Amino acid sequence: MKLSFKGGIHPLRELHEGKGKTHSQPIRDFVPERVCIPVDMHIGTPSAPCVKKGDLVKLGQVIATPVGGIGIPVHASVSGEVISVGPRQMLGKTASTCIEIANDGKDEWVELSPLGSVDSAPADKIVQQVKDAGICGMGGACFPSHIKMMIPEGKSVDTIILNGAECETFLTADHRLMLEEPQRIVDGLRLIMRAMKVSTGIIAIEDNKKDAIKVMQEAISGLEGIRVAVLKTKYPQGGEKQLIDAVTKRQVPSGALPIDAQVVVFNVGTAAAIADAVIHGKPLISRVTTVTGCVNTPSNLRVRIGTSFQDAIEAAGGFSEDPGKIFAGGSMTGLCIPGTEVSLTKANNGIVVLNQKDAVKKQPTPCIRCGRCVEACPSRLNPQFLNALNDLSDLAGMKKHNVMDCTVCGSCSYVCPAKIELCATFKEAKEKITARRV
Amino acid sequence: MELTLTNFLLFMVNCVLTNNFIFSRYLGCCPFLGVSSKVETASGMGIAVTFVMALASLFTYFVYHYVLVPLQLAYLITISFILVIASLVQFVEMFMKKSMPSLYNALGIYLPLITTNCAVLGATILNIDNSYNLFWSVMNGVFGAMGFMLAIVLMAGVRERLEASNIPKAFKGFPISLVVAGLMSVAFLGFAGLGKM
Amino acid sequence: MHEKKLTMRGVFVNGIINENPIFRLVLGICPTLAATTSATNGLGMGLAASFVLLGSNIVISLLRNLIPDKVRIPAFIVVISTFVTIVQLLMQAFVPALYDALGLFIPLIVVNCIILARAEAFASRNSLLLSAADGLGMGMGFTIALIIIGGIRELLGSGTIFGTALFGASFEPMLLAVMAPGGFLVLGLVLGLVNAITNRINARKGAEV
Amino acid sequence: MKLRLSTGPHLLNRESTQTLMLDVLIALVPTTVAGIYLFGTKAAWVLAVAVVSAVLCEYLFQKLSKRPVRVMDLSAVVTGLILGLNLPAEAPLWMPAIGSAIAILLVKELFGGIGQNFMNPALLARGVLLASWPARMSVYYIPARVLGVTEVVPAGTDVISAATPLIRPGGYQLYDLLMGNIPGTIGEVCKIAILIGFLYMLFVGTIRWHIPVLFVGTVAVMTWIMGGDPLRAVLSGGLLFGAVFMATDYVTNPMLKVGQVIFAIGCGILVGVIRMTKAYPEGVTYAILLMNILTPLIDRWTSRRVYGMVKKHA
Repeated sequence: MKLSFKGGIHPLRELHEGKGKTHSQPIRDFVPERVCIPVDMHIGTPSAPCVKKGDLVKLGQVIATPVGGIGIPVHASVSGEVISVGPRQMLGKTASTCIEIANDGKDEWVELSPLGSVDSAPADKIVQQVKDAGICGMGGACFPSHIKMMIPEGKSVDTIILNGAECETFLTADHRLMLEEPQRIVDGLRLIMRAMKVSTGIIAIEDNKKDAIKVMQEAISGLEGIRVAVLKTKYPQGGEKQLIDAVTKRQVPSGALPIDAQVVVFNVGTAAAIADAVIHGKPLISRVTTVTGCVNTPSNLRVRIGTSFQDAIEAAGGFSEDPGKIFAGGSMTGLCIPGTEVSLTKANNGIVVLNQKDAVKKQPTPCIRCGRCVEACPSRLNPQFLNALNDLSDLAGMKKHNVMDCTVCGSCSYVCPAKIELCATFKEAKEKITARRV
Repeated sequence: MELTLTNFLLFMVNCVLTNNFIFSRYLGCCPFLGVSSKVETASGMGIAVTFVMALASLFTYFVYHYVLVPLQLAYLITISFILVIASLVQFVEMFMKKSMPSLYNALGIYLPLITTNCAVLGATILNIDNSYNLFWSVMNGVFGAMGFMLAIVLMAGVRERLEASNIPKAFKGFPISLVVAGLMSVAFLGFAGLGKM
Repeated sequence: MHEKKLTMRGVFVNGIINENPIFRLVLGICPTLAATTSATNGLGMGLAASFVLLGSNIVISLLRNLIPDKVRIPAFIVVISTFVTIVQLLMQAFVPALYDALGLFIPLIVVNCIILARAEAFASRNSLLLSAADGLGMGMGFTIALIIIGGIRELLGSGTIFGTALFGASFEPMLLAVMAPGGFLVLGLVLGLVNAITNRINARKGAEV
Repeated sequence: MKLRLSTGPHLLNRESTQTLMLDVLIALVPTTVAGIYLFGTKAAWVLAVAVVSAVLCEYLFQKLSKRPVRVMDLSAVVTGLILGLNLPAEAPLWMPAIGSAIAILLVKELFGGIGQNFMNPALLARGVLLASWPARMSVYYIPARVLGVTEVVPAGTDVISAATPLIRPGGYQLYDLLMGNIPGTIGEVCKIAILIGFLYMLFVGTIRWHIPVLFVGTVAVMTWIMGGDPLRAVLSGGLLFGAVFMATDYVTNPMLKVGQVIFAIGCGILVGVIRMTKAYPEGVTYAILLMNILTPLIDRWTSRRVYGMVKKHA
């Protein structure tokens, strides 16, 4: 039986979730002439640059050191000369400090310090190694992975889930990674399990990726405690809360973290990066990202961190139509970019280009109470009612009716026949409630 | 009227639904329109009216049959009943304040409004007009008030939903409430055949 | 208007137009709904209520300095119900058909909010003549409103006005208008229209100023 | 290069209010065609007047009150058509016109237009017509033509009125009940056509099965308990039409599934009770209207467990 959760939608069903163009495109390596690496790619305090203009850096060299408890370092993703260190407008609300490096094309690695093989690496050193490799959640959350791997006092974890659901539209990066490099993923999972002393590992994959399910099942054969869970193709199956619900039938308590359901979830890409860090000592300098939409050759690219959107789009053949909107990530939750000079970060799993026509905002019409949003909401809220409360500016009422449990997945907005921007409304309301402490 | 289960049920359906105080008899419209903007307050009002109406039916029965009739003062029914109701409301208010403060806090604010609720005086006069005995008088009070409560709570439910509606300016407030009451009353025509099977 | 000295004429007209108890103050809904199945019923109820208004306003105005503040509401109610009883007896004697048609709602004039409201807001604070003018004005305003609504309902629901048929035999009256829902709907729509007209007049006045 | 910025989702479902209404209209096609076939051109006129006046009323109101004109969302067409299908074919043409005006102006636009009405406009209009002109509304006419082979003699051009099959149960064959060779309103008689519409709406996802199935099921069970013939109770009168096309009106039924279940069962019980008393030939109109009134309270008093409302694990 396919595992699932209550609610959810099947977005872009008629377009095969937008994945058709890239799901059979093998991963291609792409190395740009120049990278521009922001130091605030992870959640937490931005790292402090430790190089200056004119410095020569090697591939994998630390160029910014962690600040604060949950910080992680940033590494050079190419070898070459530092051209500039300074603020630039990236995806965030304010400008980010970025380190720009001109690629000398040599790809000369710094000295690497691997910990050992999957079975021989000392378990107590894995977490530190993950931290030093600058690994953060690569599914989009950017939460530093070593923090997730440290179980706080009084909590326990019995299951690790690797998130290979890739429920977001258009994205096929994780799909290709699972198909082409299953061993890295399985190694990463085993290392995480060893480091956290957890005996159950589950790789969760949506059933629209039958080939990946087969490959992963082969890769884990003979390994004890690890299995593949087949999920129903449904958005937001890969949302952490929904994933935990579908796989373990447990729910993350409202306002709490997955660890309160005794589960920790990692993206499959993160697991692969962890394997590289521990086994080969390599820090996180590249990732697989899907470049699709209105580009000439939609591709799955392995890009260096800090590659500009412009370069990545050109690597995918350039624009095929006049672009109207470009976002990082899938069409449900992707973040719009103001211009193509921004850089790909560790969490960028895709670039989607929409043409002018698709970018046009749909004019909202009055709500007809059709209940589509209620059916779709994976958090089991009543978006229609919350929106009515919002129209009355009743923030306290919205909070009372659990708007804070909204995961901003966008399902309600997607299905709304009246084209009401429910999700954006709730996002705003949540921010206001947090800011004003309603 | 004989007291049988069928009669009792029919009487109840008749009072609550078929001859609903608001939708069919037009009794108690002022509080119905005035105190129906929120479901909580509407149900508070409904409970308070039920309480007073039951007591009023009881007391006026005695006043009429044991005071007015023997003294041949039946024409003073209006003046005496309204005084009974006014003092009853006053008394209930004092009693509640003393012995049931929590209930008083919930319902207290509605009590003064009940004196001028024509449903209460209406019910007591109807009891006399229909020559109900003591039991049916009290039942008429209780079920009539429950019909009132049903109407006012339904009304409040709809009005809460209308709060954010884009109603033409001239119709906001009383006019739209009256239209809502009218539309509800159309639906209540569906009960017309009930209660007299 | 508030700074102006109250005149009898002003007070009288005020009750009919500016503070029409039904159209502007929206008081006394129950009798308005119940007594407007025909223009005649509306007229009857209007006159009965006017009589009580006039009488109670006069008496309360006369007694206004004698009634202690604490018991003023019960006192008002006693005065009002006395007049209601008088009306009841008079109608029973002289217009029994109308009395039967209005039924329960004649004694219920006691709890008609207009009367108590005028006693409290006007008669207990003003001189005899002004109070009488107020009672008459309010009574007339009430009566006119009732006739208008009763007229509309009668016209729609029976095709007649004051019992005279206005349309040919082929007219099929809309029964709903004289049934319970018709009262609510007609009153609601008339109120909305009055509001719309008033808004427009006010807007025009505002534009001129 | 000018790029548009917004929060997600960036691509939306193709479904819009207009496409939903269009699907309802498509689902009404079999019923409309069957009605016109059975009752002849008179029925076509009634439907046409109902639809045109509904659209006209909406357009004029929105124009005159300087609101955005939304007739293109087709909701007025749906309301007009459903109202027309709820009338007897012999209704004088002023009836669909007045009915549509009541439905659109009084029930819908006065409350702020589409989505704001708390009662089903077409149904309320039918309720008003039923109360105002009972003689015209509760006499039904035998179809002018019949569908398929049957013993029923079509009325032809001469109008013959008859009681509904509800009042004279057992008077008609099952086949005739299904095909619509029975007296009734334009839209309610042909059950096959209604079922085709129902299946279409289920298939394209316009509605879910809960409300119609539970509504009809409750009536069947109630009839069975009271010793009647459930199948005939279901196939007689306007039950199927009401359950499929009117109880499912999004605007006036509850938001949550649990609420919709309560709504549907409530409708069924009320129909059973009203039919039992025989005060009206048909209880469906009033039953749905009464549940419409109750809907805000049902919405208020039903809830579902929000994700994460669980005890924290140790």
